[in-house]
Amino acid sequence: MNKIYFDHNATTPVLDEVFEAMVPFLKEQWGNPSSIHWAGRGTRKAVEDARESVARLLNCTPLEIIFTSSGTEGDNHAIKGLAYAKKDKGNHIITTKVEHPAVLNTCKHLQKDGFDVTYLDVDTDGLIDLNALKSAITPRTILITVMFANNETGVLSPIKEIGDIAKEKGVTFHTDAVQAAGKIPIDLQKLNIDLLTISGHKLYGPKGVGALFARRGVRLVPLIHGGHHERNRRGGTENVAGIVGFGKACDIALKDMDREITHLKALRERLEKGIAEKIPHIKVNGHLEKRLPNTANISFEFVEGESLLLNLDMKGIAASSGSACTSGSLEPSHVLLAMSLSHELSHGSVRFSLGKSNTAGEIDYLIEIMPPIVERMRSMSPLYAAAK
Amino acid sequence: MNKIYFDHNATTPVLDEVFEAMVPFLKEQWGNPSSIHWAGRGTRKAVEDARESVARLLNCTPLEIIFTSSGTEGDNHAIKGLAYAKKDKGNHIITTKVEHPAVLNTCKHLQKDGFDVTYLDVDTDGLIDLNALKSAITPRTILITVMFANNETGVLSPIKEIGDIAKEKGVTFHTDAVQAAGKIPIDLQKLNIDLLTISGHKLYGPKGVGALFARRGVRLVPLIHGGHHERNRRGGTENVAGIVGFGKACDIALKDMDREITHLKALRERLEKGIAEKIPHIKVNGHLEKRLPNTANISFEFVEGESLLLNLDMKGIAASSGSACTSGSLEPSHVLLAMSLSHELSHGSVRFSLGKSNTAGEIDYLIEIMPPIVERMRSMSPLYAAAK
Amino acid sequence: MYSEKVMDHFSNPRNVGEVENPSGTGMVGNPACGDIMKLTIKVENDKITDVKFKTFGCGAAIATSSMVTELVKGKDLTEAEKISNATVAEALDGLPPVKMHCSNLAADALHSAIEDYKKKQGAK
Amino acid sequence: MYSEKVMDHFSNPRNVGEVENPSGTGMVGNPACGDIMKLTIKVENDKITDVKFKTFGCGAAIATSSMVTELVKGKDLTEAEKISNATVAEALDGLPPVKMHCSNLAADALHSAIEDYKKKQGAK
Ligand SMILES: Cc1ncc(COP(=O)(O)O)c(C=O)c1O
Ligand SMILES: Cc1ncc(COP(=O)(O)O)c(C=O)c1O
Repeated sequence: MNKIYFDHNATTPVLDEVFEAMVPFLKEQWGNPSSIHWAGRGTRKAVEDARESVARLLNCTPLEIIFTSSGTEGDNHAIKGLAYAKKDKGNHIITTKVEHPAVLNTCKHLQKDGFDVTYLDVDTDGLIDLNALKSAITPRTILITVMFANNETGVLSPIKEIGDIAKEKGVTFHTDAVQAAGKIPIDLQKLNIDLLTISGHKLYGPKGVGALFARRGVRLVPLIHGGHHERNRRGGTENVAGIVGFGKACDIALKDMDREITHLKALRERLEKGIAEKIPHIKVNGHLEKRLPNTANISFEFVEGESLLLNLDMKGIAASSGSACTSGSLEPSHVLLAMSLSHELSHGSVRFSLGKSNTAGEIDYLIEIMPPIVERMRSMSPLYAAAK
Repeated sequence: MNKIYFDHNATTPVLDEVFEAMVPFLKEQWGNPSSIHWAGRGTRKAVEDARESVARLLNCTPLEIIFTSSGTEGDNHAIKGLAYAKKDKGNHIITTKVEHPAVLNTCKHLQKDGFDVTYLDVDTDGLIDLNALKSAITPRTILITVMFANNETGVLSPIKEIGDIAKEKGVTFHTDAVQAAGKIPIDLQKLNIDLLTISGHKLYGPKGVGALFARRGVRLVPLIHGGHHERNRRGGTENVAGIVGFGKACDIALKDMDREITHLKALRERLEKGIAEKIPHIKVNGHLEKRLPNTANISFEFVEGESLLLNLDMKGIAASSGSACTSGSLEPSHVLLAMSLSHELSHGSVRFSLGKSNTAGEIDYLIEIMPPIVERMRSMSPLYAAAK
Repeated sequence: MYSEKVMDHFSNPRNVGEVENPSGTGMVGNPACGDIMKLTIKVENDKITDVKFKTFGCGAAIATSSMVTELVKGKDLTEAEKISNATVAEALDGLPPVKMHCSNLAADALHSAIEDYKKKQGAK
Repeated sequence: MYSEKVMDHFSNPRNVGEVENPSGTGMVGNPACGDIMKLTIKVENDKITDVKFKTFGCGAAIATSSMVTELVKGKDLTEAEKISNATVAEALDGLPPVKMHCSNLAADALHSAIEDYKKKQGAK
């Protein structure tokens, strides 16, 4: 059976070049970058080279990059680190209802610790209201954290505008750019972002490595205290091979970005058009323009997402459900609910997230097999009969 | 030039078998373990298999293992996680003056946050006094954290006794076993340890992965909040390849342990005897019996450690200085100072930490080249002339 | 994640549909939870002679629905009433922990259908 | 970590030892810091005609000691007094940031030696 992968927002394959770049650091070059002897010198340089690659992707300076072990760690580091560093100035944080659990659960934790958190609503397109943001800011507001691109819908937040508001009000601005980095341009010279999180395995790098951009002058309480690593900002012996692979992946993402955007947009259009033509009662979720080029989030009325995913899986197609059902909770997608979708539609959503290696043929195969699957599941659904 | 590596406490090479075990998870098996489709199933299983390997090394259950990104993260998770979880019960923590910065700096951070920390003294052998520990415990004591084996000297703490005291007093006991794990047996069924930290790259696994043992029933506030990973105890997409390599390294460590202990003890004896015979004015630091089999920490009077290391490095020998000079601070070793060594002797210490692949020939080479180096450095030293 | 039996019942669900002129109908679950099951039964001489289901839900919800119809077909009402959600899960070689609650409602749907039948009988 | 020049002066240090019957002696640093430098100079006609050092310290400490002896040999006292720790670090193509303070004391040792010489002169 052909294996088709439409779940690039969950994770991406490691590119061959990335793997090749990592190999020496798992074989002969295994020294500790903190060592002053021969074994450490090459790895120290490799880590610093990778830092430059990450900085180049984001257009910042290498000194502003802190390597982490994941996007989740970066989000925790940025949000808790800023909150604790500024707790004498205020205790109010503003975020949105559609953030990733890495941000939401960090904010919930801070609430237990005496911080006030405002969770901004989004409209049916998945976008926050800038006026609502402005009026939420109080003299006690120390942090705004709003994601760059949503992982479920691909919807892009108005980052430039948020940054300008944050700067004007003197509030620190963090953005979770885990889904945006490598897929669309991010220029930290042009955006008023103070803290930005990215992750290696979402841009064809390895799992277990990420980076936090912290603009020069932004002070954070470390999340992981320890040795002098990362200029005292994050303790722990560096994941050298992972960092090197991540750097390589950033190089490639930057080089190929324009081409990939064109490629992915065309595929996504083909997918959404094909599905819409062949299957009634569907809804594409999220703002149709302000979106990542690779993400299509589609609700299939009257059927539940996981069932669709299992059926797709049996045909070799990997996709993902908006519903967190798959990861240990039975809640419907908090993102789609926040966009005012009904519970049924939220449960019935499927996320197709495309990537580098996907082809038009793969899309066509999906469009061919999907209608009978949906029809069969609908025929089993008590909601469908009721609706007809 | 021959390269000789005597710095295994800093980091170890990745074993060939470990590398081979990792490769599939950097090539074809790159799926996200949280995914329910084909791409995720194999990686989920691989992570759980590795968890069993780690549990086997420590003789605990896989459910008690939380994967982390480093020993440092594990120490932070255990100490902060326990402190915040129990802060209603008390705010007193007991540790020692000779812990790794991952523990010391975490404790220092907690002091700023309202916790009281007792730093126990050690004697000239590097051992704490159990009576001092007992009398330090108050009704407000919530945590004792004492390292299993010291990274600079290899000295082994009386873990069994500390665990018994902690249990009797109802205090949680954490131990940083980063240097002990894989080198000497650790049996969590026999020791009253509640929390224990280990790290992959110290036992021939990759960098960027570690584990925290948290005994069933011990509740921790997570350090990294996020998704449902690690049973809600640690957010972030798993470093699958790293975890798999770590598991493999644990398997091998367990299998080879007895043989390695014999091998390393013999080499270390040869080294210490050879140096003592050829070079006057030296001192082996730490308790001579209660020590890891692989570590020799030797002070060379009248000379500074880094100078010796640089000279050794020029001869292809990688070793490490007790002095933190090498890692961005100019303080002499806090461990040796706590053992009441003079500043001069603390600055003049060199740590030789041996490993699997070291040979008697390598030791003999060291013993051959070391005396003239020490003699030359001494002849340059104003302290030597004064002493003569 | 799912056992082979679950996947079998999910991919080849037994007794899908609605019994014509059912003796009893049970409907449980709600959209918030993500699972809705409708079970219709035909009862003759206190025996369940026919049973069909329609389910909106995840793999576990569909498999448990299918399994309960197999378990109950031809059974006396008193026997059928003894079938619990746990019985169904067991017959499927278990369910993932997160699925044990919300998506394991098929026996509830059955009991609700039997109750409906009894109510109708009482009303006659 | 270290520049080539530093490594050169570290592995082949110039002017190691003690000048016989020195005109002045400077000793700076302390064991806590990990660096102790002793500089002895011979002064003739206000010119430093000979200079030697002994140093307990790390690579940077030894290299700066060696470098300062090279810089100062044959210089007038007034010129020698102008040499600062920064001059020495520069002549070595720079030092790692952590080494800029504690291990960069060679010029201090020189000034201390010159002072010692002047004091002795004054006492005459
Ligand atoms: C005793 C001890 N604890 C903790 C650590 C930190 O481990 P890691 O380098 O994996 O963060 C080390 C090693 O550096 C260590 O020797
Ligand atoms: C928007 C967003 N933030 C954070 C994360 C967490 O990143 P990681 O998996 O590297 O911890 C993810 C991916 O899971 C994500 O999509």
